[in-house]
Amino acid sequence: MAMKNVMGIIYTGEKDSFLRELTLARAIAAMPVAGRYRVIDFLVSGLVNSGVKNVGVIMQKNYHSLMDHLGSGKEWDLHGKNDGLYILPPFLTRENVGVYNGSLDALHSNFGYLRRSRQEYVLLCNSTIVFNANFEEMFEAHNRSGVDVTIMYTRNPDMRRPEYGTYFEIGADGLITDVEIDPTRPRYENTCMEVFLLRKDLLMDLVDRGAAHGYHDMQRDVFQRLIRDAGMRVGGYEYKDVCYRMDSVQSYFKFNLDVIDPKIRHALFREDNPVYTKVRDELPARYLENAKVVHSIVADGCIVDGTVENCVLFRGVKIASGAKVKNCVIMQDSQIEEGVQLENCILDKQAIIKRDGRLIGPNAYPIVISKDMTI
Amino acid sequence: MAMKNVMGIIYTGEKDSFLRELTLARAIAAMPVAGRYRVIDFLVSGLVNSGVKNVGVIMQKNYHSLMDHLGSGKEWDLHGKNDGLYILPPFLTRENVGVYNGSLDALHSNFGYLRRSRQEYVLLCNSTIVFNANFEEMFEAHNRSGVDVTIMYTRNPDMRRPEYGTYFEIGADGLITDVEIDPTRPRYENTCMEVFLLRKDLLMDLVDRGAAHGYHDMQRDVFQRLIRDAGMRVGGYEYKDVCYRMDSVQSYFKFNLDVIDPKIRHALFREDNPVYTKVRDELPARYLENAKVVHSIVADGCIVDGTVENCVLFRGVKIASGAKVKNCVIMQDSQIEEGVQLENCILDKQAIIKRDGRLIGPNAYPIVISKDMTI
Amino acid sequence: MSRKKQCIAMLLAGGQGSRLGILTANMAKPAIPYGGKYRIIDFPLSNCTNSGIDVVGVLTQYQPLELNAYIGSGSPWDLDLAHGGVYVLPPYVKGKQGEWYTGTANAIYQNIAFIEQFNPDYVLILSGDHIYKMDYNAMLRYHIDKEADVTIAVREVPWEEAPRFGIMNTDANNVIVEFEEKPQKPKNNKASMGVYMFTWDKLRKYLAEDAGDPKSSNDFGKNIIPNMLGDRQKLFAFDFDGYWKDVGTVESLWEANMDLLNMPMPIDLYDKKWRIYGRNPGVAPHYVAEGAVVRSSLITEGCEVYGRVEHSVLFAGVQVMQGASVVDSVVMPNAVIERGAQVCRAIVAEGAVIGAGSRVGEETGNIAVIGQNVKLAAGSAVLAGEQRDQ
Amino acid sequence: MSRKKQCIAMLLAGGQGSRLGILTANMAKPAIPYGGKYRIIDFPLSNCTNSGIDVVGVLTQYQPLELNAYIGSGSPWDLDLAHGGVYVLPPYVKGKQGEWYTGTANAIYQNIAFIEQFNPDYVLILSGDHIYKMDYNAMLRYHIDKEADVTIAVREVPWEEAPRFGIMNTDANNVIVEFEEKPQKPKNNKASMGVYMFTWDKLRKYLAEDAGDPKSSNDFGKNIIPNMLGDRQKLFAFDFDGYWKDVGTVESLWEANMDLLNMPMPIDLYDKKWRIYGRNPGVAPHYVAEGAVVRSSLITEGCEVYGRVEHSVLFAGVQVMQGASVVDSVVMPNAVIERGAQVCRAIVAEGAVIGAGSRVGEETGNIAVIGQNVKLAAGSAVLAGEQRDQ
Repeated sequence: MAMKNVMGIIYTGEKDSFLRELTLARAIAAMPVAGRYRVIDFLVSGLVNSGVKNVGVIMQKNYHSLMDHLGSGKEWDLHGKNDGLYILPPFLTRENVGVYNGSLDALHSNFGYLRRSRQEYVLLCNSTIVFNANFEEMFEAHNRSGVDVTIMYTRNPDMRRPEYGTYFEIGADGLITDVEIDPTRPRYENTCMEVFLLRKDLLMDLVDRGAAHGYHDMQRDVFQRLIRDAGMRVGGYEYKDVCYRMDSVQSYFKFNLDVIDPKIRHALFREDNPVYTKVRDELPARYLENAKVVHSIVADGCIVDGTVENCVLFRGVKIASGAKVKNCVIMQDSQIEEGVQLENCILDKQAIIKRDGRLIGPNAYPIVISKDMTI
Repeated sequence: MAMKNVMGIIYTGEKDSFLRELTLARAIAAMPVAGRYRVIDFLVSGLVNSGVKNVGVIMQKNYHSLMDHLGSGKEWDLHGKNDGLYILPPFLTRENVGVYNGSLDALHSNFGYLRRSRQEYVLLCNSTIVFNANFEEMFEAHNRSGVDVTIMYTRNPDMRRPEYGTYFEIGADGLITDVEIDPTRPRYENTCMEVFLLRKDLLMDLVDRGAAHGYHDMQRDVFQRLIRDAGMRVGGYEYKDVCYRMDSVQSYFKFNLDVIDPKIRHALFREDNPVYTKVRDELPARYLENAKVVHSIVADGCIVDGTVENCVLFRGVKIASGAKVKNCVIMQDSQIEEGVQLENCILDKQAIIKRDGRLIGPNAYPIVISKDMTI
Repeated sequence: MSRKKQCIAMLLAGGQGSRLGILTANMAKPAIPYGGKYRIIDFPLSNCTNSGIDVVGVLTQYQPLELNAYIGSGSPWDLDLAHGGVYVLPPYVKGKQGEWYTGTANAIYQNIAFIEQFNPDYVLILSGDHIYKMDYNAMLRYHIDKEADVTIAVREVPWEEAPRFGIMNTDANNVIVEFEEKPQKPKNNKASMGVYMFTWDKLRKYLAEDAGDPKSSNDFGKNIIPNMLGDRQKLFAFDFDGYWKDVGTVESLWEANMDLLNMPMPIDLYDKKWRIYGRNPGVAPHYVAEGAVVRSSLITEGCEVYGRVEHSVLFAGVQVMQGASVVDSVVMPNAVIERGAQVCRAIVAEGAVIGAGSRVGEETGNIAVIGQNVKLAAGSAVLAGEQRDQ
Repeated sequence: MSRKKQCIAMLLAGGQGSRLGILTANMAKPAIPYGGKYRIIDFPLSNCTNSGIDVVGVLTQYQPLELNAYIGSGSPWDLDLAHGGVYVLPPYVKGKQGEWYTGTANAIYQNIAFIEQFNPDYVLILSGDHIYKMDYNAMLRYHIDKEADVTIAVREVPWEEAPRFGIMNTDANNVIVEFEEKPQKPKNNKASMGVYMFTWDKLRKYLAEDAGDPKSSNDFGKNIIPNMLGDRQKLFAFDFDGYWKDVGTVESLWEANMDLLNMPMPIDLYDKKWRIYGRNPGVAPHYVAEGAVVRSSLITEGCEVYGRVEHSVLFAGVQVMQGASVVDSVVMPNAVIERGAQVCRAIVAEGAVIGAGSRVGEETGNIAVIGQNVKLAAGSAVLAGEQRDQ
């Protein structure tokens, strides 16, 4: 119940062009993953499971699908009267028609929301990393250590990227001693998980000072520069469980296929930390006479009469008899007709592959079929 | 239960500059009225009381306060999984940073929402008229008459305006035979209430054709032009109860003071058609020893120790001992200190009039004190 | 709170459902799982929501805990409303003492004050024993059109089965002229579905009279309807011809599940305009492993299948381990079929564990049942028709 | 459904509250209106929400209808949750027969299965008889720190009043060494507030033992606590020094209302960090007419005042007509004080009508009470201390 005093803020305005067609009409946070979820579900559920009652989601562009998905926040029990889920799209006023100018600007624009909220602490997150954390232990560590800011990091080597990401040097006392942002070759093994915990009044002060200096970016301008200059104490908190970065079509594809593996799936979907998502009220998946499904995860509402191997089938996917799909991620309501052969493909929502179609992609570069395409 | 088959769409993007400071940071739909309501409450409640389960609110600019007020739609029981309250801000995509180009463009941009909705009929409303209707009778009249579109109108002479508004000529058979928009002197006594009822497929067809012709405005381009050219039958439905147009500071002021009158208040707040609004969980109003209040309406959370005459006090207003306020509309959480004298003023939210201040406006042109001002 | 409603529904969920054997040992019948992700009560509740009825009183008495928890705030059915919604109505103490519900009519009688809060014109009486999709609003319009005092939904049943039902004998205008409970020589094959639309003023009057009659068994079928017939009130039959399945016995519950595996599905659960809502378990999509075989089955979220599943219905979180097989069976939430176990023509209740190498059920004969949370030791054998509750 | 909760609350709302006379003829005590827009139960429920406790079982037995309708889906207190929320728990039938709650401990005992669904470490037992604001989370932290088996909230009362309370005798470390129910010669002035934080494992054990004891009256104060003391379990007192008012009698209910008219308010209901939530009647702001006089009073939405109101509390929708006066009184929702009627030192219950020119109550003496929906004929006189229920 201690985390009741912490509010969560999720920034969903990250650069998303790496993900090509998949993010044309949606933010990364709204990307469908693991058969029935969206990227943001993990973070919102993690916050709620930790006892956070107030979550603000800063939206930047393409936010219709995200708004639609989060709805009233009911699925996460975030539909309260005072606390709850707050959707924070950019301000459009008579004078100001525009988008947030970076994460710092977004926070500055939502000062009123920060001020009104009753919580004393803020957990500030980005939305491009998929992981299922319970933040209570981090909060306890923060309070115990007496640092000004605690930042979550991971030593998972798969999270390091050339020219991308934030990396920490961490001293024996757990304090962060150096920060590198987007280095060509990351020098430190501690990768920032983009989760920041600090007192609300400190955050507001930092944002105010940052804005007053004309800064835009929370990581580079505030956490790297301002905090260093002000001599604040910044602690690291290590996250030791499964995590994935959604920063390319490849990493998106790999994540989905990895989740088929029971070990990874069970690490990500834990009974003590359930992941909530919007409910569709679908029937159970229906297997017909000719279904041959192996090593795949299949969501409700699917109707399968074909051969499926190493695939993720989202809700309402139809695989006709005689179709063969292998190593594919097939999103909601897509239809694979008779005799189709698919390998290494990502099908966005409501795609249709007509009878006897054949699409075989290379292993490392899956073919992406856009939403509503019929091929 | 018949109205379950009707969806409501409220367009809140109207021109609001008439209302000066009061609409600087909020849409007309979000204007506080009658002590604890917002303009939009009447329409949303009327729809819900009629049995409508799906209400879309198209937002244009300044929508933060409106979003905040409507929240998850819970106060109106509009927080369902399929139907419910849908907030429809302008699209911001990678390509498109901008606002709706008029009501027709707004509907066109929300074609997906229209298509997904299960209802067969649409009740399309603007948001600048305050009235508390039950639309069931209009729906029955529409179905009985077999017209293509039914438009609500009123004969209330106070609703006519020079150079503003839409006026109908109506034949003996109840059909609209002529439409005038913004005439210098309205020729017809039937003023459009800006409520349109028609089949969803017809609306979508009209919007699609309108957009394809480069039109922008639903009233002028679609209901006046397209319908006339297509030879459709448009019926009028008369609304006979109390209604007010919010199109100037004067009309806003008059409406609020009129509501003090029990006759008008009882006509607007009917037990069989309650008006719902966001709940603030305030204490009852507290009258102290020196309170002298007459002919006023007072909302919960007020603390009154002064003299109040012919006023509307919104929630949380404080009137100190020795203060005298007369013919004033005082919005939420404003504070009137000791010895202050106010007459014919509108105080926006959280205004403070310091000790012994004196503001006496002329009867017809109330003084407007902006939000958060301290004088 | 005091908003008038044209029509509210009262759902009789108090029955013990003893013909379901050990399946209802710890829960009321309407809470029984069905169809891979539903409970029986999802059908009347979803019908209400889809029909625009947004006040539902659920009358409970027997083992309501599971049902209570399942209904919760009513949100899965969009019945978590400030003005209406779903209310669980158990017996209570009035004045100095409490009274249990003595019959279906008595349960409604004891809740007259609840009903009157909504000042309804019509009250719909439902039971929680059947799987069907029905537009109660169409029934209400019919009731209003006919100016009926009560309208009873009826469904034609095969003549040879008619003696098992309450049969409505109607005239050419669908006026009910006679009601026969389980007639040996039925004159008609229109069976009462236990769905009654009453004009509330009339029902209240008959409930009060019935309550004053010490000889009455306070039952709709036995007392209220015959009394109204006797008084020549206006009783109409409302014909229904969709799928309608009683799930009051182990065999019929099993059959109703198997019906869903037919092509086409005899009750269309895919219809987006008439969704059947239920509480979602909120777990990941199910997993079918390398080497598994799944055919002609319904499988839902959270299942993990390493073995063989044919012509069966698996509820959320079921595990079928390597070498195990499940055929012609219904396996309820979180049950585990361990390695090499064989389940055939059986119902395995929630949380049961079928030990490795066990055999449950047989290819012919009656349905075998394994009760809730029963842990069956490895190598056990459960014969056709056998019920194991430990 | 099965999410673990560290701590859940069980609120005992089954009492008849007979010392409140006709005010509880048709409703359970926790449903009694208080303070212009609250019901007594708003206080423990709001305390729970504000303390971060999001599972509350409300144990009802006596006249639960009004309470049930008031609680509804729990949304006013943000307790309309998919994973937790507020549950109304009446007695029910298990196996072949039902059992009413025989005492406070028995009510919890009968709902062990409900509690276990949430697998809590701690269970907070509350009653619905008091007006107070309390941080149960602070109490829980204290309980955990002390490694207590049960922690009992206590409040110092004036020594001369101590004999009316259950008194906890504690040592220097706040360990409870003795419990005396209404001691004639109290050794201490720390009264039990009826708020118990139990370690669930311990409570379950003592409930089971108590249930097996045919001589027990199955009560927390009379049985569970003394048994735990006898067994030398770890019982701690948790000091509370805020406003705490019993509203178990007509006089104390009236006093508690009058307390709110003091300056400053002895219980701060303006605190935005600890709001007291309640169901909102959803009506327009109140109206004070030309010629009306309103002083030193609390008045809420929907009221219309044409007459005089002094030092009184008016609930939603009350009408005070011309020439009528209401002084030192509590007027509950939708009551009407007709022309020229005088109400003084009285409680007028919901929906009552005081006919023109009537006199209710007197300037001294006990509080007069007019029951729910009573229509008092014009020119009636009701003396001090009189209760009218028709």
